[in-house]
Amino acid sequence: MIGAAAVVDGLAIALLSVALFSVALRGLVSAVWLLVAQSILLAFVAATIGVSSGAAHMWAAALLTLGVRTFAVPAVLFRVLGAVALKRETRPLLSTRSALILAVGLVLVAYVAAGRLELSDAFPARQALPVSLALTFIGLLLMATRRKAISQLIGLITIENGVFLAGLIATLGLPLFVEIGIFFDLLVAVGVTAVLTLRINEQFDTMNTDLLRRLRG
Amino acid sequence: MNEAANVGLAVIHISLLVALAPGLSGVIKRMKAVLQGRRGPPVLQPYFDLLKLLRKDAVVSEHATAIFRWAPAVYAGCIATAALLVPVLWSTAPLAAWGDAIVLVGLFALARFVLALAGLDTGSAFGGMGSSREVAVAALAEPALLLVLFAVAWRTGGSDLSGASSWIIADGVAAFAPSQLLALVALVIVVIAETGRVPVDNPDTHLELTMIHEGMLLEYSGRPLGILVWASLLKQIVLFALVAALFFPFGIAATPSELPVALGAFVLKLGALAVVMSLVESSTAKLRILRVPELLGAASALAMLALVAEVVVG
Amino acid sequence: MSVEGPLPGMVLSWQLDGLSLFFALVVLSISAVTTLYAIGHARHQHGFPGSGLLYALFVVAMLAVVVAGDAFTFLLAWETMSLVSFGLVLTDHRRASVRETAWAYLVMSHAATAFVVGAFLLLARTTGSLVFADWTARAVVLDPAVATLVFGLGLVGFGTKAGMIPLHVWLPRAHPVAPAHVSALMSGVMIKLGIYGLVRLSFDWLAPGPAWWGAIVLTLGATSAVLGVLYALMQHDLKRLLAYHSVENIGIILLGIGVALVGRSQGLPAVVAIGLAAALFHVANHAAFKALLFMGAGAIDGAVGTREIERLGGLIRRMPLTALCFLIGSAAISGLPPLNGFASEWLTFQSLLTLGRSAAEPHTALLPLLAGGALALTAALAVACFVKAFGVSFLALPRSAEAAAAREAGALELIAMAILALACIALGLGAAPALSLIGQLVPSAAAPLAGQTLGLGSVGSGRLVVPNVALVLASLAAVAVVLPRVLGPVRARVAETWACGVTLQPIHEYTATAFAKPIRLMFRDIVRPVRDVGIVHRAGTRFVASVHYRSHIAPVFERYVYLAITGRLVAGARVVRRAQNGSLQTYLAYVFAAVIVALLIAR
Amino acid sequence: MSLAPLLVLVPLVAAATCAVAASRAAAVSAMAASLTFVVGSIVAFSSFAGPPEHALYGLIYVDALSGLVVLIIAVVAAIASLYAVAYVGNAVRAEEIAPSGVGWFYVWIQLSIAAMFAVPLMNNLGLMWVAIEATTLTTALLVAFFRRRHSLEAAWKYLMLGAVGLGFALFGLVLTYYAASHALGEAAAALDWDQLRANAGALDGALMRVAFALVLIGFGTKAGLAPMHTWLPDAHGEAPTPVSVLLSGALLNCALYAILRFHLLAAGALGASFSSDLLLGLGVISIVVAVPFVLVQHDLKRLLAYSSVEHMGIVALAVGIGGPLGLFAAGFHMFNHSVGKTLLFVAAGALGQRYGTLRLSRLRGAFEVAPVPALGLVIGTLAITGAPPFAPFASEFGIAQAGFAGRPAALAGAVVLLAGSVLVFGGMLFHVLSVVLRTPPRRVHAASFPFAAGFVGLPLGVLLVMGIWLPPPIRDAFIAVAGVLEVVR
Repeated sequence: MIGAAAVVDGLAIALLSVALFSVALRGLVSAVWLLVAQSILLAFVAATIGVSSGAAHMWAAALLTLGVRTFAVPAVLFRVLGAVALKRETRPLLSTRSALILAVGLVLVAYVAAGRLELSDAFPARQALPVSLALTFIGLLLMATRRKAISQLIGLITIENGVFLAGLIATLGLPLFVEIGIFFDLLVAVGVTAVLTLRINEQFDTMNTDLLRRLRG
Repeated sequence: MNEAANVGLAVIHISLLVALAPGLSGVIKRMKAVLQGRRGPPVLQPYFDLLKLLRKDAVVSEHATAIFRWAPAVYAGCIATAALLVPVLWSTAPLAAWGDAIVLVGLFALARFVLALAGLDTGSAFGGMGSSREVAVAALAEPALLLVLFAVAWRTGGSDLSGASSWIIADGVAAFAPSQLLALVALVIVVIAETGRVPVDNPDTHLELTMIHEGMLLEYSGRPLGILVWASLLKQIVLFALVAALFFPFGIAATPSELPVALGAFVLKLGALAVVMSLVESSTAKLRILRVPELLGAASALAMLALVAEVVVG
Repeated sequence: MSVEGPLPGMVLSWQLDGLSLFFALVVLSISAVTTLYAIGHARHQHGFPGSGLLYALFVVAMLAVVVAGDAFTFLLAWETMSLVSFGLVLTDHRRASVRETAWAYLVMSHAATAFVVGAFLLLARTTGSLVFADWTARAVVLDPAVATLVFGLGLVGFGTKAGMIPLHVWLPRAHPVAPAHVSALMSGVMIKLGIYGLVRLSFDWLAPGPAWWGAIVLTLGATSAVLGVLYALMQHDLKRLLAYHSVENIGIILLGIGVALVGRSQGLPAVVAIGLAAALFHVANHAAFKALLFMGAGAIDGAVGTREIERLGGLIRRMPLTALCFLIGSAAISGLPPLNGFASEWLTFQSLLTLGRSAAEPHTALLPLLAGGALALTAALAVACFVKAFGVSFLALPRSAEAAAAREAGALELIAMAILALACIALGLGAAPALSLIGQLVPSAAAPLAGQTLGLGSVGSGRLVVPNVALVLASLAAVAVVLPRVLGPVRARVAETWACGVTLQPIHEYTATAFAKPIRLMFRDIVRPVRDVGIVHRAGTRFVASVHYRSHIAPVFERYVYLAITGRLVAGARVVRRAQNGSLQTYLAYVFAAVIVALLIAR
Repeated sequence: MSLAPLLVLVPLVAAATCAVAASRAAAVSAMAASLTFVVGSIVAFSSFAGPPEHALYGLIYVDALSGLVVLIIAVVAAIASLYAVAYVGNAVRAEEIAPSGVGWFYVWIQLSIAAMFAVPLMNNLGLMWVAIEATTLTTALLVAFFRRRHSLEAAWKYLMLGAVGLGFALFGLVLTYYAASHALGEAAAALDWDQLRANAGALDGALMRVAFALVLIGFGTKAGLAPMHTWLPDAHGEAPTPVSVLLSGALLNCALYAILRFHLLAAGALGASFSSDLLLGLGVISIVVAVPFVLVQHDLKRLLAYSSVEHMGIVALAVGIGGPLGLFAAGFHMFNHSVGKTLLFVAAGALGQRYGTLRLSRLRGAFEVAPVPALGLVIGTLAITGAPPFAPFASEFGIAQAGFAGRPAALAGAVVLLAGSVLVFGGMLFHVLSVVLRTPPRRVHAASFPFAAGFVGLPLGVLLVMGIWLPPPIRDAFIAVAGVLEVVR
């Protein structure tokens, strides 16, 4: 059992570093690949917990993660990226260096906020909850500092990953049908956002959301 | 005192005041002339003028309306009623049971209202100017007058003039308290303004631009003019009687036997006031209309001071 | 009789005690007459289709306010009254100024209602119920601070509706804009409901408070009276002039209430009685002559087409009956004997004097006496104002073609005005019976009466018997006419008015501006007139082609109080609006900040 | 078998038929809406009368509070769908919507109605969250229905902020689930609302504090509470009017419903003060934030949107104040606001189509151009801003009365409520008057507005009657709602 906790902690830390890496990165395609990496790590976490606690539905969750988060969502993202000429993120609001500093700061805030919630008899992964909150904050940071619509969507999915991680480790997974509902929602959300992104690209012939600033007051 | 005696006394009261009014004006004119080193018209001259006017035909403007025609009657009625409110010979004024100081001020206001309207009625510029200035001066004189009445009323238990005078008679020496002196000076200034005496208005001139009271009468002639002039002289004597009643009521008769003494005292007081008026008139020049507010403002201030002295110092 | 209200445990109930009955009488009588006038005046006024219904609703709402038995019903009726009168004020909404005025009026009365709601809810907080009867039964035991807060809120709320300085700004803008019969009702009756509310609050619901409550009301009353009449003097639109006079008369009523308040706080029932009687009597009187004057103004507006005094003149020949009624109204409002205005002002003077004489400490005695001085100034200025209003409008030569072509008002209008004119005379001569009626209706407002004589009746205190004074006045006037006949008959010859040899032209007459000029100059520090004179010379020469003169009174309250507040509010709003700058990043930052703060709170 | 599941089923079926038979989609949608209105009313009034009922093997749970939300959604959905028929017809004629898109419009409308009905009915909190997410997704494309740049911008922000908000809400939900499973054992029932509500006391305090905070901010974003309200004026302003009606009238209440459920849990676990004070605080902030945007505004629908922010703040304030009267007034105000705001948006929509624009500066003389919507707009504004004798005044008076009788924070809240409503009254009336009066422009578009009197008269009639007298069944309904919301202080 103890070994599993260490594995989950390790995976959590890996997840966090992938997220921090995506903050530093500019390229859109590489950002999507980083998302895929996050999903795979999440699937491993689900699998590890499934092995250690023997809960059947954890396996289902792992499979679902693989199915939806690792294949379906990136597929949609790549299709959208295909339709758009420019592959690089334009200059984000914050320079990479200050973004990274802010990200680390947010991680600290997450640890402080989540640290007090000692989930005593849940899965004894000490690191996982603060990491999930950190992931959420980093996702929000990504959305707030990127100009391209797609990268804002990537930030949004990072937040979803963070919350999903919390769901996995906090309670050995939410009830299955709730889990399915959430996955379905994620998929539809990405779908709708993709449609909107394409429409924005078609209307503004760029995905730069700076043009989306006309509604004031 | 039964009903008949009351009416009798009232008749004596009003006829005495009506009779003495032109005389008082004559005396003042005469004193002014003497002070200014000239002989001046005979004291009875006002009587001759008035009787002449009352017998002459009137010339009425084509634009005049009912207001112009009825103004003299209402004006005279008001002043006469006001006259009945002020105790002159007898300790209680004839109308004391039905009205008080505030009614007196109200009656003067009604008289002024009617006369001002009559001034405007014929449409002449001088009438308009007279009315405008009359109401403007009155707007500053009335608050001072009322504050004086309040100062006296505060001491003597209420706004009843007869009650006030009999209280002061009973109180005797205190009548000359400092607050009363301030009130007296304020009241004299108000009387000067109300009767159109020199610092505020010049009663003797016919220079249209300087007249306030005369301006309103400009369009009148013949008998209506006579009534109006006599009424305004009556107003003057009523104001003098008011000053006497509020500040030197001594000598007012309490029993029928003292009536002759009261008459003598009243004439003496009129004489004294006449002297004061003629001194004031011949020693000061007429103020510009825009300076009058300072004078009347001073009167109001004095009245307020009297009130404060009266109430706070007690 | 009560109906289940919308909130749990709430009952819409009615109550009819003496005070409500008195105000209901005032509302009913005046609205009956103004309805009569409205029918007659209909040919001039192009009301929108629903205006008749709105007018009826307006009267019903006012009645409902007076008989409401609990806070909720009161507020329902109160605000419906404001809403309906807003609709009526908007009758000719073509002009932008009318819309602006109507909007300002409704927002100010809505703000006033918010203050009243605050006062009611504080009272409901301690008594636990909204029904007025509960508030009076258990004399509301509030601790002094809360009581003062309730009184303050009530004073501001009801004061705004009554048109007390400095909350009066809506009144002189809304009344002239409304059609005549509406402004007659608004000015004659609606602002009295503000007084009704204040009387209820300070004499029924609140226990006797500190003396300075009364002192504040006295000061505000005196200021409203003096400033009201001063501003009225400077106006040349007949209806704005009358509207400012409403502010003045509300000031006089507040003087009475102030005296009663001080009397109540010092435990002097006699002073409370005379103060309250004076206030209520003046409420009735003002309702009568103000409605009459507004109807007169409406008749002039209908006949001549303008309310600008400078373009009227000589109307007494063309509209004699209207002129007579307007004259009676003017004399009444100026407080001239023997009419009703004089009777209630006399009573107000007596109440001030009585308080002055019976107040405990000297300094509380001084304030009423000085207020008496202010009241005298107000009365004198009112005389000046109405000599100008009546004289310049009705007398001498017409100053414009429309004035010359004026025709007498309609029969119904004249009947309505005649009724009110007779009412002014009847209330004047019948002052004693009227006051005894008020005394029976509102026991705490039983004025000192001895048969026909008004006055305390104690030695040296003032007395007034209006009918007798009127009789003596009439008889002496007759004597003054008859006596000179002893000297033989005289004839009167008609000639032209003396104008230094020139035939009299309307241009020679004194205009309203000129008439008010001495007083404007005397009070220029308070009134602050603004004058601009433009001289146009004939091209290239020194000869004057034309002179253009325009003067107006600086809207002190509007500029320094209201526009200042609204201006800052809107400026602040513009700054805050920049927070919604359209960028998604900023919005996400707001959500982020909210999350961080929430987490910190939850730690 | 209770009728509740029908509420979700009927719109879904309608959506399917609309997708298939696009040409007659309008009629199908209108019929479906009327049907759901009838069913919704039955479900609601049965929930007010009797005890809470379960259905569909425990999936659905209807108590008085959810009954009220169901009633509101039923009413608003009916009005929106019926009005959509006329609105879309005009829009198509004005080439704002492509004829091909009409079918899809009604599909999304019915889907969003289905999702909205699901929110109050779901017993499982997780499924409730899924339903709310579904409402966001279904309405996002509707907001962007007009293919204009502004609509896209509004939709994008709506979706992004909504998703972020719901992300945090989910995080809070997970923590609640953890606390629940810790207290109730691992069973799936750990997220069932009735179980949780029953033994809320056993939930861990510290966890519930963080959970409620996250949920409040998360669902607060969806409910349009400040400072997370920034998407609301864009979305309501740019969406087609029937969508604005749905958003403002029904969707905000669903999100608020979710907050109230977690408020009851947190109150059970921590005692009432923590969550009530947070709700009260957010309510006050919303009222204060709404004022400047109402005072200075350039677009009619954005004006109404900010009024919605203010009214959501008022309901949150009312629940925060609490007490039998406060909660009664909260339910009452939720209903009043939905009815009033629906009327206003319908009127604004009708005017918008006649003038072709919603800029306040170009809307002039509406009385002459379109008298009925203009009248609806003016009287609606007077009603919604709390002028007696309309119902919102009664509910705001109730809230203020409860506030004045409550704790100091409640008193402060009530004072802000009174001051805020006066300022908003002044602001909104100023703009609406400038729209309704003045001289109309020369050229005005032709746009039909059938049964205008019905759309305007009915809601106004309801608001006027309920402002003076509450019919007993409705009064009992609000008392029942207050009962559910009752939190032992």
